[in-house]
Amino acid sequence: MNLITKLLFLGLSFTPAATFFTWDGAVAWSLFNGITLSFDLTPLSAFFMLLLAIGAPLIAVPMLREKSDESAYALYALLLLGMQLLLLAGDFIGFFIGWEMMTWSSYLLLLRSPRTDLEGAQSYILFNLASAFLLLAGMLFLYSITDDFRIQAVDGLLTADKLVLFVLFSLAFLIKVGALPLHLWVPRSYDQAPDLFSAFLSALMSKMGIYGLMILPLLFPDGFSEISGRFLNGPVAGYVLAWIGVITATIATFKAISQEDMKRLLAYSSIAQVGYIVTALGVGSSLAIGGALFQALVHTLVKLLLFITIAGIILQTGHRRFTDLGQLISRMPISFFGVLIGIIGLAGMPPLPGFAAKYLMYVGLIEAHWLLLLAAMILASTASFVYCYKLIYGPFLGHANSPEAKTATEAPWQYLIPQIILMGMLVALGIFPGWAIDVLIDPVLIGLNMTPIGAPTWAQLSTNYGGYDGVVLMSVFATVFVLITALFLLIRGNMHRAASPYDLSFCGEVPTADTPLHYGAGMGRELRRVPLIGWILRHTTTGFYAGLTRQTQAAAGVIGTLYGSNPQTWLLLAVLIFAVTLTIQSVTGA
Amino acid sequence: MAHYIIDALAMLGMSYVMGFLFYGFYRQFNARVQRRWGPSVFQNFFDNMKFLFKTETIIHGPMFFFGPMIIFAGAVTTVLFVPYLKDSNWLQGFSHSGNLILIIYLLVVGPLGNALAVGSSGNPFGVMGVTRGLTRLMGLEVPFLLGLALVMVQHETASVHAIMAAQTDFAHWNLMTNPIAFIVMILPFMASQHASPFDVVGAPVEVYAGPRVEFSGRLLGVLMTQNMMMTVAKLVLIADLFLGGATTIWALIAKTFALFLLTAAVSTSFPRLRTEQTVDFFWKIPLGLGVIGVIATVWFPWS
Amino acid sequence: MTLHFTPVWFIAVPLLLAFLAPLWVRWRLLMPVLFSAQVALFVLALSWLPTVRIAPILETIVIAPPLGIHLHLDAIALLLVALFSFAGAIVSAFIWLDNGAAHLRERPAFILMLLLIAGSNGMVLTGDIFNLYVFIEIVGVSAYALAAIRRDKTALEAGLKYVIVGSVAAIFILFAIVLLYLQTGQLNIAALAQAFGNMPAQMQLLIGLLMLIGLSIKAELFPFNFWVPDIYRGSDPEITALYSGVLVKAFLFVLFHLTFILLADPTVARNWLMALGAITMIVAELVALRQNDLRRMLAYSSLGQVGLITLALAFASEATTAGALFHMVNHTLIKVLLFLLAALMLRQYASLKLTDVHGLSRTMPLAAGLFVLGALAVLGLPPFSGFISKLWILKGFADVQTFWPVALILTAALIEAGYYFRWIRVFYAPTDALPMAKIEGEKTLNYAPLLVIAGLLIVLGVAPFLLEDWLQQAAQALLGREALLNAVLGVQP
Amino acid sequence: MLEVLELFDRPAVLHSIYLIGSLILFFIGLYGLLAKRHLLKIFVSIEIMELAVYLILIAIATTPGETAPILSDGFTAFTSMSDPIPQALTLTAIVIGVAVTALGTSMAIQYHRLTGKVSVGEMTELKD
Repeated sequence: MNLITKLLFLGLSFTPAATFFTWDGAVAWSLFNGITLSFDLTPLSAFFMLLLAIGAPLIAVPMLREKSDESAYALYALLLLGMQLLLLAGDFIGFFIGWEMMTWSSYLLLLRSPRTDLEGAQSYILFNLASAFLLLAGMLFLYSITDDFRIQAVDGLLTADKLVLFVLFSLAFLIKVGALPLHLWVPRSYDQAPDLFSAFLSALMSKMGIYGLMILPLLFPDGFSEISGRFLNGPVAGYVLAWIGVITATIATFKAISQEDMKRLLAYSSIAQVGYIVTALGVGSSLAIGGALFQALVHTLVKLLLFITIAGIILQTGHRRFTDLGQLISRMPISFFGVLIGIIGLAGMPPLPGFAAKYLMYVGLIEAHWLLLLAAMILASTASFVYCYKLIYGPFLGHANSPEAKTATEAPWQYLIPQIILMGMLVALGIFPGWAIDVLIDPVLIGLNMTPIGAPTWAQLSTNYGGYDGVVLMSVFATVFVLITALFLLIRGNMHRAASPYDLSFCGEVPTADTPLHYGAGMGRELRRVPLIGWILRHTTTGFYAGLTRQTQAAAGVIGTLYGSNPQTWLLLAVLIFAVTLTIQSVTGA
Repeated sequence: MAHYIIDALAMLGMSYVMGFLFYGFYRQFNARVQRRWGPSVFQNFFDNMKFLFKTETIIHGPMFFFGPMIIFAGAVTTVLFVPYLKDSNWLQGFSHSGNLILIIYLLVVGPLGNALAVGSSGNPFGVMGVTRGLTRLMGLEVPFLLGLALVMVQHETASVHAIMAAQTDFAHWNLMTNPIAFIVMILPFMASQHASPFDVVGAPVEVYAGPRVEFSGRLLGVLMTQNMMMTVAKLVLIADLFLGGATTIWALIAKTFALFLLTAAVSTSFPRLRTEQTVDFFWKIPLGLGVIGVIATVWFPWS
Repeated sequence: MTLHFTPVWFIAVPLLLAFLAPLWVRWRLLMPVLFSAQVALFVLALSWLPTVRIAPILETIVIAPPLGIHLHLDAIALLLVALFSFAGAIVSAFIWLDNGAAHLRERPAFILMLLLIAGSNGMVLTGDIFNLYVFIEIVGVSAYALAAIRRDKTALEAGLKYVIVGSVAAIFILFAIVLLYLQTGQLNIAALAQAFGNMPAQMQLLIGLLMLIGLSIKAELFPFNFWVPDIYRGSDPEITALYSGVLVKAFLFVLFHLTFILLADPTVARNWLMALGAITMIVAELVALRQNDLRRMLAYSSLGQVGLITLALAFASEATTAGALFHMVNHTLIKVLLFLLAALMLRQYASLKLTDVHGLSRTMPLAAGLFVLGALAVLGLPPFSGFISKLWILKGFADVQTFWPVALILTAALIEAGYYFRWIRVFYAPTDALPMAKIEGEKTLNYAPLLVIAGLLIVLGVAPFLLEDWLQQAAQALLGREALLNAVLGVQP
Repeated sequence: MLEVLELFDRPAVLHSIYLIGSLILFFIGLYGLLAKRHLLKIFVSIEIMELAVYLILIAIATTPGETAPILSDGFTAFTSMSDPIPQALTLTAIVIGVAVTALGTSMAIQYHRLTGKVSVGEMTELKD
């Protein structure tokens, strides 16, 4: 019985893949009053469906290790259903239905974690519902103008109307991607969610916000050129969006560096990485959009890999803070490689595909001449090296800092299989960036009526600003690495391992087992001394939202005093209102 | 194929030789400024050989061993992706398969790999040094890339070859046509060379030896070798970008040496900055200049 | 054999059954009769649907209108009657299957519930204003008595408060009716409608205000709804389900029916009602944020939804009206579900305070799950029917480019989410305590009526077109003043 | 003197008197409802208000000189009879009113037995 449920669940997780491969033809469902839902797979939605199709089974596999939990499985199924509806929807009603189903089912999944506290749960659902209601408001506004709910280009709008629409929609989607200052819910929920579900949230659900943002150019094909034209080589509205994205990325990166919990760090890193995508979307050229899609793909793979690996570490050690781990490299070697590949992708280092994505986005910015944005993006992406290093040093290197870290063993195979698959995918994408362009990204660009980027060969990433060859790069690096290592070992001389981990140059002293030698939590703390970073880290939005909650509660309390318990007061009020209204109306003679 | 192999070996050999000679010169130069005699110009070569042939090397686990290998592979890859000569079939390596942005990123691949080894050693001072290095990187990379981006915008390409080809004569050197870009990036460039006054990361006094604290013997030799080669690669890159590249080896040596001299002069003249001072400095002066440069050359197209 | 069906049945059958109560007691058939009576009425209502769709049915009692009393069964009346009997059936099935609450399974409760349903049906059906008053009082008396039926301190307190407020409201209504009669000499609503415009403006205002306040108290509009939380907190949740599901809906119908019929140009009244609805909604949702007792919270939530329905009905475009009627249906279903859940939870937990129900989902997983479903539906989240009705309303506003109600409704929904999800989070909160032992007699069968509602919420959410025509006709019936006047009084030359 | 009395027989005057009288009654009831704390007094006040409304109905609908609307030996035609409807209405309303009052009073008594309280101000059981 147990096994059957699990197999059923595993099968369910393949539904996005099934939809992706077998979908043919549009489906319509008439709802009421002339509202008809239509579903179809466009190139754009197919791209995101592919991400879902990759991610869902990979997360399902490690979930099988846990005790079979029917209601969680059912919620997952609903979540997947919602996301597929949202991607397939050809009109806003269907989009909204999917969006909301995704929101509430993920909320209920979030609640299943024992770590979820009231603030986390409430901020998750309220921010996401606010996003949904903004979306609803936007689509109603659109409907009131065009008399149509379909997702299609609207033209002939008044500029003011267009601006309202744009603000409503982009706010809705920016909340979902966790752009600053609307990100409060992201670190809380990613941190508190069940460990594997965090992977889902970060890798897949944040992409739905990106999908939403990518619909906007579909809606307004001519952008906002009538307001203030183009700024340098890009749309003005996009310039604002791009700054939002890059500021989000920068601040979130610094916040990530200062985290002491692995999952919180990854949460902030998610915000930052998605911020890049927002920036690239703001540029809006085909190079930048291609970069955004590439980054979406890479981020999905990387975050799946990292969250699943971290989940494995937490499972084996029970610890999630950098201070409590260390030296797992020899005990969990595959996980080590998982995180290693993950952070290389995250940092955007060549030869992994993170670099290809960054390259496209940088070139997009340079092409648009938006150099200040480029500088800010470089700041964010260089600063991300620090947290990437922290992420691998904290758990795997240095000294073990807790008894569990000293005795942990490699994660179970259910965790390792997805890790290995994802590592393979990342490496392959790194070697063949042209393949991704040719097969995955160009169809979407063509679907969006943009010039495809094109790739001369599958190994090459090429733009009119120059390109690079993934195969050459990877083979040069690998050859040199192998040759150097071989050469080194051939040279005469002994190498032997240090007698003990405490055999260190330590200021002339001999450290003992209780000398604090792990640098995990302290790493990056000295960054606060840099004025800008210190300023950023001293400020949070938590206070603002807490204040808002407090004020609402206070207002509720004040109004609540009206609801006393004495019936005579109720009646007195009614009679008074009657008398006053009557008098006023009689006097004014209305 | 044979062409590639010979070419690559030539590039590596040339980088290595130039590297130890330049560093030897630097030690002489520094000594003379400080009124000392200083060691021989070949001293760096001797030191390096001595390290490489030490009989005893202590390692702290496999990652500790692979770190230097990664950094060396990274350095070699970088060298091979920088075109050394203009209008020539030789000393090109694989530079046609790469571009400027790729090279900038390749520059940091090795150090990041090595950081793993440092972490693996378990010495907190090493990790502290790595963190400082990353912090400095964060500071210098922004103005550095902004300066290079100004050049890329100017030539509308990220290909080093194309940028080199566009600088036909002295008047068309980017140094002359885009001086702001040069000023913006030159100081961060020096920092990326680990040159004083931005060298607190590896400075033996401030931190008890920095990232390399645990390395000894042959591994230290590897690190030293890659450092010398990487220095030359960066100098060549800047010469390519701003000094019009070089058609002959002698021109190349002259141009890179001029840049190296500039670096050495700055190094000996200024006191060392703390990490956060470095970062703050880069975000104020060069980056400020960069913003002015962007406004002057990109936003207002009169220039 | 041809049995002559007439709308009177909707009133007469429950009354008759109620009066025969001693018989059912003797035969131990109280609960089956209660349940099957409601089911029968529901089926009857449905079977009439095709007929009513073609033309409304006018059932004259003794003399033809305007002199005599008549019942008017049109699409909206049929909708509400069906809704009431369905809600009644669910509640009675619940009481029947449930082992707790013995006092609800005895004769007084049986009679009162039937009276309540009969009275509500009468309010919806009648075409005579004094008759309306009588039904209001029948409903009132049975409601007061039901509130206190548990006969302990809290129930009696609730009952007493209800009596006081309710009878004052009835006096307001009676006063208005008296003035109407004195001014026009008519009691038939249609005839009144024709004469109403000829009255002096001052008198119109006075009557209007009296009516408005009297009915607003009954229909729980701010600022006349302060009594609601106390009553809902004190009565049995099964009874509260009927208040929120049946009673309020009947009064809302009466309020709007009278407004749209009596006033030839209801613009002023509509604006007033829209304002009242909006304020009711916002205030109730805000106050609900701080409620720590489940039943009080549900009471405020009910108020908020009533405000929403009022806002939409008062806007009086066909789309908002149809949407609002749909929302009425949904709200009845949802609130019956939620209050019955509260009843179940009360069996297990002594108190339904926020602090006392931590980790409820571990003891009562099904109840917690159904609560979540109800909450999602009431918030208007897809794929439940609450979403469709809200969308319908919002679309109605968007159709004519009126956006302030849209903004208000969405804000209110967000606030509402704030407290519903707080409760959900409490239900699913991790606790160290072991799950409580199941109390005696808690069985899955108890949930059967609730599951029926849950299924209905989903079905209507996915396939709202099932009700579409009916709702649109109902909206037309509610708004179609001319058509009704013509139907009752004959086409005027 | 007689004229004065006749004056009182004129419908307008008579109606005004009745109206003013019943309104006074109504406001007495209202005062009692809002000011008195005792439950029974409140019910009495409600009853007074109700009666005032009935009185208005009956009084205004009837004009002096009309007879009861009953057909009997002398009266075979519906002439100069008062309108029967208000009387019927009032009778119905009185019945209802009595029912409500009876229900309220019985609840009040029971409440008093259970808690010993008689004042609305003390009914705070339901307050959170």
